[in-house]
Amino acid sequence: MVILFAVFLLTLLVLTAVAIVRTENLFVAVMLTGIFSLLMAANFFVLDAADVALTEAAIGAGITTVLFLGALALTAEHEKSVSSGRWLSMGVVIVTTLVLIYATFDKPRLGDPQAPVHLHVAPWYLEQTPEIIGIPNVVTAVLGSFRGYDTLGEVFVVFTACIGVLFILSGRRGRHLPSNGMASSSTDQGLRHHLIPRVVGRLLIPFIVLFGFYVQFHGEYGPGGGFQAGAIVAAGIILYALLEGETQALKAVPRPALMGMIIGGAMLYGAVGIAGIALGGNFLDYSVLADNPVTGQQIGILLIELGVGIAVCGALLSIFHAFAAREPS
Amino acid sequence: MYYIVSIAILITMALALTRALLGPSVYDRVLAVNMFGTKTTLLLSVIAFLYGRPDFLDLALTYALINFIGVLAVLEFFQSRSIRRANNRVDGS
Amino acid sequence: MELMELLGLYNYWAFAVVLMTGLYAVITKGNLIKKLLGLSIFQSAVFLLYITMDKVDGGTAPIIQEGVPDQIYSNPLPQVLILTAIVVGISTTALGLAIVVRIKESYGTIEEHEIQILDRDS
Amino acid sequence: MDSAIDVLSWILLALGGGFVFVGGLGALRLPNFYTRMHAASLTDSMASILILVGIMLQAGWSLAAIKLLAILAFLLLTGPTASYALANSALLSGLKPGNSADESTEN
Repeated sequence: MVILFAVFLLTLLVLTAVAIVRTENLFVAVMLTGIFSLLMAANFFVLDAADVALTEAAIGAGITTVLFLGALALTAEHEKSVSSGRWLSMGVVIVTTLVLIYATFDKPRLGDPQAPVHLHVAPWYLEQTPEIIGIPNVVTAVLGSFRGYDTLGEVFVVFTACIGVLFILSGRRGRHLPSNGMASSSTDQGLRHHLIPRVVGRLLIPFIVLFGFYVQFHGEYGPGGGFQAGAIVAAGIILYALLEGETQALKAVPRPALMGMIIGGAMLYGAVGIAGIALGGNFLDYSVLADNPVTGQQIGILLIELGVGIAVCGALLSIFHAFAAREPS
Repeated sequence: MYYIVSIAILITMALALTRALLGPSVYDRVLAVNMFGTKTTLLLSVIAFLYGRPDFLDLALTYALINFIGVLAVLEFFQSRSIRRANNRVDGS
Repeated sequence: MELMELLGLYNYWAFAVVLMTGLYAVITKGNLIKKLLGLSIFQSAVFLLYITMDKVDGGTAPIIQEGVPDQIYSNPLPQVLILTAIVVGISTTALGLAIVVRIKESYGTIEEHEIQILDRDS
Repeated sequence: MDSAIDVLSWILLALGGGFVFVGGLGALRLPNFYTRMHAASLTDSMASILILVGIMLQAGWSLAAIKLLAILAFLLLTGPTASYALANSALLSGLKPGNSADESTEN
């Protein structure tokens, strides 16, 4: 029965994707991307991936929309339709789709327990996690401990992307633009004149941040972890910036603090790895962090999840501020 | 019973998506996105119970908390756009 | 049973169509933001493929429940890969958007053919 | 006693499903933007109350019930706020409320 739900949701997903590509109004496309993300999260949840669904929810519900709208405000809202070589590419795309669909007939069907993916390391992870690490959430265990190198790499990709955005956008804006001090003061007031969103939003911000901390520290026992928590806390602070204006949000969390968060989070992760070497183990081997290897693993995962959370929160907020601080040409 | 509720929610999601695709104004689409968000929250809560894993309600809670940031961003977008247009008119005259 | 076999492949078909829809946007659309939207659709399709592979019949999310000894759990590995990829995806999309904003400031347009004309003229 | 609670929760869930569906129908079929928003936002709140209370009765006293209560509280706060924000931005950019069918175009 639930598989039929999944089929229905996937059909809606395909329709939404086609609509995003077809529409010429970019604002509409961004709104449809919101629906696309909701459908993806629901699909992930139906397919038993609660952690992934939580990540998609935390990122897709607020931050993606805010970033794309920020970019639209700085560029243009409509695309000009040019159709050069449209039929050729349509043909190529359709042929490739058919080839891909033909190839799926050799794939194991959805949920087949004998599929090759389920026979290699996955059973080992599921069996050994309670013994080696002793936490219920296997996804967090694999993310933090078994594949810690991988996650370290991903954190540094986020770090690098954030530095890239800051390099590109935080310089002085283009020379041919008149600097208009009045415009900046009148546009950067957020939604201060809208009483209802302001009251409700300010009421919700503490809950959002609190929920972020819950997701951060409950990640060993339920769906959650550093990536989701960082995104949720960042969403809460972005909400504050929307309500009170961007400068006000920078007073609450100033730029140096954001820089400190990005660097500190990534460094914390690396430092835990080096502490493993210093105590006589391998890089990112947490077993040596405490007398009992299981406790050591748990401490290690807690610390690196904290590092991930801080770094992701700082990176997403810096990216948001980089877009929000720029004046449209 | 959970199935019946889920089916009602799924059909309504399809209706909301139709509204989002038809338009005609951009606000209709924002409305559809907002509706879709509430429906997803409800669907996730129902499916969490359907699966017998109520600890997954965290997901619905996330959407309940941060889904309206998108709509506020839209309000902010339109507001600053209208202010900018007013400024441009003043500058141009 | 035949129908169930086919339904079991539906996820992969949806993946193929969504993937190619994203690719179509990337190769035909001249607007740079539209290209980035296409790219993120493409990316989401890949996420969908990975998450499809993690499902096991009768399984549940890989968070071990106490007191349920014979519970089957879905595969945690694809979930780990995609979980990090989603956050990396939004960061790289933001990087792309930043470049688009700078292009708009330097060229005054984000349409590919207009940029090419401007480049040729200069 | 248990069966009475069961029956009550099924009734609430069924009503909630009905409200969800009616709201979707209204959002699709009504003639202009403000009427559509009216249909969608009112039924959203009502259906959330009915469905979540229905599930809550099934969950009994547990952490899940408290989480459901939190979800309900946040939905009831954010839903009307989002509707307000949306109506406000529609009004700001000059979409006039009226009783005629939709005459507005993409802007």
